[in-house]
Amino acid sequence: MYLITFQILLAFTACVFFMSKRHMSSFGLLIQLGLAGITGYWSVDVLIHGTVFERELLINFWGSPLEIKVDSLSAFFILVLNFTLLTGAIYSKGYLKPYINEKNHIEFGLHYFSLIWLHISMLLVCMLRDGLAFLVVWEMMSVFSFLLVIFESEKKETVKAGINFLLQMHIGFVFIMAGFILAFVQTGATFSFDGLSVYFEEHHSFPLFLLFFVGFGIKAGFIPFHTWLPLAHPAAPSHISGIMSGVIIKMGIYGILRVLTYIHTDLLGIGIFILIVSVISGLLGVMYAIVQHDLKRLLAYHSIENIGIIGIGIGIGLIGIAKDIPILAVLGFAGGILHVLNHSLFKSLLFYSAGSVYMRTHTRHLEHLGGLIKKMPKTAFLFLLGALAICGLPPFNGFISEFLIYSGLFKGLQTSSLQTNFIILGTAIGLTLIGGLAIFCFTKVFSIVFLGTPRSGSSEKAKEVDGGMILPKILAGILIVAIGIYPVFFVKMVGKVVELYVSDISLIIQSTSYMSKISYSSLVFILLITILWFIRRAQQKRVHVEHGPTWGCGYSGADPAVHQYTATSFADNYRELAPPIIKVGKHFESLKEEEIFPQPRSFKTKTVDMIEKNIFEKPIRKIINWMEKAAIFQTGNLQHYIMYAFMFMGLMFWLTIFKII
Amino acid sequence: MIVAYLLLAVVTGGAVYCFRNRAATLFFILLFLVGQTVLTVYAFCHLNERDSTYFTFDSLGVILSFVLALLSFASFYHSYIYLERHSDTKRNKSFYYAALIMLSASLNGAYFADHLGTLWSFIEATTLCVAVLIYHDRTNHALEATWKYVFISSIGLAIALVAILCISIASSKEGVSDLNLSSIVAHAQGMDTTWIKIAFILSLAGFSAKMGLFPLHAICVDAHTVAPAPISAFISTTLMNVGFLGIYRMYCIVAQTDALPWANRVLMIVGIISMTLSAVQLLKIKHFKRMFAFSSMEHMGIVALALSAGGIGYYAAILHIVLHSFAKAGLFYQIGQVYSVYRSHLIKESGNYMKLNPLGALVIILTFISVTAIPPSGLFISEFMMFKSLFAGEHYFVAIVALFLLTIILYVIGKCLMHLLYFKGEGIATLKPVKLNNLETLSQFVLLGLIFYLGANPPVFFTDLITGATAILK
Amino acid sequence: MAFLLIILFELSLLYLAFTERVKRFLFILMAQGLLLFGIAYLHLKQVDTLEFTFILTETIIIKGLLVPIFLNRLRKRNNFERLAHSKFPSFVSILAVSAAIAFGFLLGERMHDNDLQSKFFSASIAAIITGIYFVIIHRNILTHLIGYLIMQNGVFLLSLAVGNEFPLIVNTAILLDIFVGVLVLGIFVNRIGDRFQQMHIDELAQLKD
Amino acid sequence: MNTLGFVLAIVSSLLIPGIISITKAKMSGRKGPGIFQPLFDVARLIRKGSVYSSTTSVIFQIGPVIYFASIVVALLFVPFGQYKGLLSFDADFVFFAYLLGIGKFMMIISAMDTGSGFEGMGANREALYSMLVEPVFFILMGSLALLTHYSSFYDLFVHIHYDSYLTYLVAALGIYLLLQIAMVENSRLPIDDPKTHLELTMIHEVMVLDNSGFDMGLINLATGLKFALYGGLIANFIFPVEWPLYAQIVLFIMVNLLFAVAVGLLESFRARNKLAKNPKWILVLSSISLIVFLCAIEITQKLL
Repeated sequence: MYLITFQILLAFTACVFFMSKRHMSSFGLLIQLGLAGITGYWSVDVLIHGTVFERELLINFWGSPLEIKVDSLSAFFILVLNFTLLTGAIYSKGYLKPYINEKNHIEFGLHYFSLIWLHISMLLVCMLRDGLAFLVVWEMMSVFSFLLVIFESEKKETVKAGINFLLQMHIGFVFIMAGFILAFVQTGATFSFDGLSVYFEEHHSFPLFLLFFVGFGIKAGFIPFHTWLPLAHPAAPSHISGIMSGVIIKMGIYGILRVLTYIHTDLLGIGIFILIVSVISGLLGVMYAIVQHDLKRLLAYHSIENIGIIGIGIGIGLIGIAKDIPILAVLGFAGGILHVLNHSLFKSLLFYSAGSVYMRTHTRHLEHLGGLIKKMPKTAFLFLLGALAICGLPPFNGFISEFLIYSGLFKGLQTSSLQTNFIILGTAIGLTLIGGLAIFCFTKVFSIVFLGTPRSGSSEKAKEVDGGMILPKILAGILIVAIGIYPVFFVKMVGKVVELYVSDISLIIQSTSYMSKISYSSLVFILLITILWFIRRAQQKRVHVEHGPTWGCGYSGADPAVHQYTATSFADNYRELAPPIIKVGKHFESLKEEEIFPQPRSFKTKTVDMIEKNIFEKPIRKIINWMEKAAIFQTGNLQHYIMYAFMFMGLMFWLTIFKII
Repeated sequence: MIVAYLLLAVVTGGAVYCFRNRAATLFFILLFLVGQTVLTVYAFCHLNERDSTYFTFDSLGVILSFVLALLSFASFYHSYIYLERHSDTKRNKSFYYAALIMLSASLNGAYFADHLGTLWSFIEATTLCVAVLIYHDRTNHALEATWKYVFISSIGLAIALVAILCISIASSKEGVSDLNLSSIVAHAQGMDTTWIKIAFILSLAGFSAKMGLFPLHAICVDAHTVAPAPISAFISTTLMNVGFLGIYRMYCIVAQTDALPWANRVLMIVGIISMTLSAVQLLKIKHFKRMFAFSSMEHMGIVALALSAGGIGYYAAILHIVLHSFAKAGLFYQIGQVYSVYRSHLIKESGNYMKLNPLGALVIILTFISVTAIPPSGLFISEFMMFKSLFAGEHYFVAIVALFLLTIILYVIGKCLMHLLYFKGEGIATLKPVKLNNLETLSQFVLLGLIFYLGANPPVFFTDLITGATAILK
Repeated sequence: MAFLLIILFELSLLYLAFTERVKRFLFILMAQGLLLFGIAYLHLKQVDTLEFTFILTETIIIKGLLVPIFLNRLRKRNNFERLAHSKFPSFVSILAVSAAIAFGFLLGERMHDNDLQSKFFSASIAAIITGIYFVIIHRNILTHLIGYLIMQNGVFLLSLAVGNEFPLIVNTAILLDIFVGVLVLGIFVNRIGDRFQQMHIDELAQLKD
Repeated sequence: MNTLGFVLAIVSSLLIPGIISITKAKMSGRKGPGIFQPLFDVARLIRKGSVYSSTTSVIFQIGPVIYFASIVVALLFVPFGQYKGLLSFDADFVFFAYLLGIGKFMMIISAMDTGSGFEGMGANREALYSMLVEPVFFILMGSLALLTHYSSFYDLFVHIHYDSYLTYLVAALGIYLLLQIAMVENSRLPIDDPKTHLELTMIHEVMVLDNSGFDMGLINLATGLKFALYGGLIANFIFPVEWPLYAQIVLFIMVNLLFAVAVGLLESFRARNKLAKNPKWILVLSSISLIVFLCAIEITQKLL
């Protein structure tokens, strides 16, 4: 019954092209709701009963019907992605309103068609186990997100970023494909995920895992495969950035987790490897984020950071399994997997808010924003909520997952060997630094964008977005607070997923006891704040309250918009500490000697991602240049063409005679 | 049957040339198309039966003839639109149609030819027919390209004829006096591999002119550049397929002997060089049709690699040939529309196609996905099979190089097509949207739909045909 | 006797290498047609009217008469007398053609085969190589056409050498194809001559990247 | 009994600022204010009206409240001898640290809310230094966890067994580090001198330039609470578990007194760091904490 509805919904998707532009979003939302409802039902069922849901779709693929299989890992990811995609779809209606007149029917239809199919392909990614079908839907997901990213195609950078995105996704895809094929060729088992288990039982796991890790890691955005994120996220429309950061990159995590379920050897090496990559991703991600001036680009770098945190959880978990320290394993995996959910919530919230800001001010440049809390109070508070959550501060959800990882780390310290101790210590330092830097970064972003005085006319004229765009943020916000205050339920849910890796799940039950204590503490905190606030209100009513200009140390002549601290100066003292990885290019015209009265000048800074520059840009540019130089064979001269044939035949004869081939 | 068909072609071709009014032209063309379809269906119903002494309805022939039948409809339709749009003289039009009919007929003749000599002469006939079509626009470039195409094709085919003679030397020693493919293949096992090897290299070099493969790839590219769009579609699909057929027939002979691993290595070299050259040239590309011509060359390289990989690669090669035909045809028809918008094929003079012709832009996106073999396009399935067999044969290095080149090609094609779709520069802004016939675009959608359909869930008769065509290699 | 004719054939190839007048080329094409007739006639095992007529048409009428006459008209129409100075001096060409002949001879010896007429074989290899060499060194399209025809003569010799005859109808088809091919090419030579005033290959190098 | 520690901490928090100022006055030869003077100040502030900058929003008003609340709740985690804190669970120190974090977050943005260049400077420095000092605390706690095989404040302190010289070293370094963390967190010497009156070089004081009235009162109270917080932690380091309750109470008061005097002495005799040197100075603390960690590894004999 559900299955048939599912397929009917698939069949209806193309109708979106025949809708009027105004109704496309509602129609798309309807279909997505249907899809989410059905798959959500399956997933909840799986999570509650701990069973595995298996069905055959009526769609044939190469002669045999497609099989879908939902286990707890798939179920968890399906729930996460359903939520984010639905909020994204709701948000899109308001966000795309200004484009209705600009874009033609096909462009709009293509966008919504891609959105629906992005949803479908992601659902299928989570549900399919057959290798070829998985590869197909995996790349379909990339293609549809590519089509979504290039929506604002008037801008040259958007299209460029889109191509970059598609290309990198394709490279990742190639790695995954190579991984599958290698496993298949060397074992002769079925060409599917289950076939991998045969390979991993018989061979060293690490090399093949590395292939998969690179493939999925490009999607997830681990450093050094992160270069597409800071380009694609600002380019995409905001609901897509939210979805992309919220769930698309999580599909990479899903892939890694899925592959890990089949690996039972070499786990220590893999764990340490993931851990190191993740700590680096987390640290560098947030370090790059601080110096960005583009709001969405900054958030994109934060996604890298959070992927790092998720990876830390997974890495810790793996080390726990390998070293047989169940508490480490359970808490690590639980923290990592819960952070997947958490990050999808607060990151989509942040992107939606950033989108609202962009929609009303038409700029993403931090130095042109300011004072928006008075113009767009709802957006501002929701952004603040997301900011607090992403910094991992209690009583919000980000804290819960980081707390799980921390407590795993400290428990692990007690029971493990010297080597693991140092790894754990390094991770802990990394994690605390990430936390601190995140606070640094988000205090900067929030205060520059929303507080103080507007820095440009466009932010002065901004006004609040309408309810349709607030609603998805509120939905995400509710979950953020819910997880923060009542984590027990969610940790239990994650526990079902962790069961795939660690059979002894009693520890997760244990941890729920202090999860409830966290709830108490958070409630005490909130209660105290409320009480204080009311005391304060009462006091304020009694006393005389005045308003005046900000204290300028006795000088009140300065223009408040100019006198403020800027994003650049906020990051300046930090930037001095990290020169080797963050290079800031300064562009300005120096003062000439004969200039007695200097002309007005501009000064521009641009941060350079040194990893991207040195590891990718330079070598690729070299290869391309070299290849372009080699393009001399199409000379236009007929005689040359005949020569090719002659030389070819000669060469082949020569090679054959001397038995080289 | 085939003789009847060829006679029909000659009659209708002659009639189209003689009676130049619209109704008569339409009638004879339709008559021919129906006859051609009947032939394909007839061939499918009489699979593996001999016909008219020199022909056999073998599986590969039927597949390619099926592709041809389908694409002829599309090509005649698009040619009609093309000629109307460019308001050519009646004489040129009738000449064009007659040549197209003869080309289709000789292609079908080549597809079903069972005798090496017949195969050769039909392939040579295609060269002569297509010369008229390439030269249709009568510009200096057209002249140059036609000259090069005809001349180098002739040289290539002369080399191929030498190859056939070498086969005949080898086969006569085994007591096979006729040059019937089936009997040669049946007796090939004992043949002298020296002659077979020489024949293979020569035929590879010779037929490469037709298939658009290294070493004689250059002329196909030039021909694409100047030919009318429907003809480019035809050249890069059915005509390339005939080159593939020639090489495949030779390969079938080699495959029976001990020289098979050697032949695979040769094919692999050819495939990789083709892909490399196309990738390298693509980086400097300025012209849409040349871009797709090089892309065709790349695909032929993939086909060669797939053949060389063996095993499931054989299947992949034939599937790839078929799907590539649909993708390229759709693409070139669409490029015809693009040309009618910009009056230019240069990449830098294009842009904002999404606004100017939204439906066409959708086709462009779909073809982009198909041509670069991104799933869910069927071409991905065939490339995937190729890689599977490459890995199975432990040709890791070749596979990695191929993957690298494919990525570069994806990048270049993506970049150029996105420029076409979205670039907004000076000169582009002044262009007005062009009203185009939706039916024209629809036919392209049908072709593209076929790619996705055949890639995801091919009907049983289709897979059976491909398996039948590769059965000889097992 | 056949041997003598083959020697003459190879000599004609050598002559091609150092002559510079287009008329001479055509003359040699004509002569080669006659020589081929002689060789083919001597090669025939039993004289059959049908086959004899076929060989007669193929060699004397087409190769020996129609094609050279056709080319001659082309030459006159396009005012084409002498070859443009080639990058390769004629002594290089002589060496190359001699080398081709020697190579053909060695190959014929090496491929020593009962069913194969090794002398025919070596001459045909020499002709094919010379033909292609001719195309590569000369920069004029009419000469290219001549090179192609020489190559075709080589292929014809080779088919004699093989001894494994094609069926007549197939043979006719092949012949027809080549003949029409030459006609088509000739027509295009004319067009090129009209369009570009001279038939230099450099005019035909616009299509490139 | 658990509330006892909390009450004592509150009491000492009220007194510590007074003791510090008395110590500093005595050292500089002044008579100095009474020990309750800071309390009187707060009481006066709380009764007074406020002036708000028209640039500010509600963030500016709620910031100090949350800041204050976070510190009070953090205080609930501090154990008292063999008695747990009011709130205690595994890895509660993570909650503790992040709770302080949210307080700081709010203070920083409320400073930025004024749109003042000076307050921006303070906020930015505060954010940087607290980010840098965070690892010190975590490494210290990690070492204790390694040493005791437990991971809540209560268990960590209860289960330290002073059985080797290295343990004493750990304790001494730990106390030193907590002292310094307290200085950094409160923006006291050598990071910042609350007495300076040049806005360009101040940290904490410049952040609260615009606060007045009730909010200012809360902030001042919070400073004392923060000292008490770390004072309490230091006291826990020293507590012998087996002592009777009254002795522990006395000890607690003594330790807090000493802590306040020590801060006073430090502030009297030390010059403040050059501003640009601060990050390096904090990094030195991190390396000291690493030494603690190494000691802990040595004690647990994992090196063998």
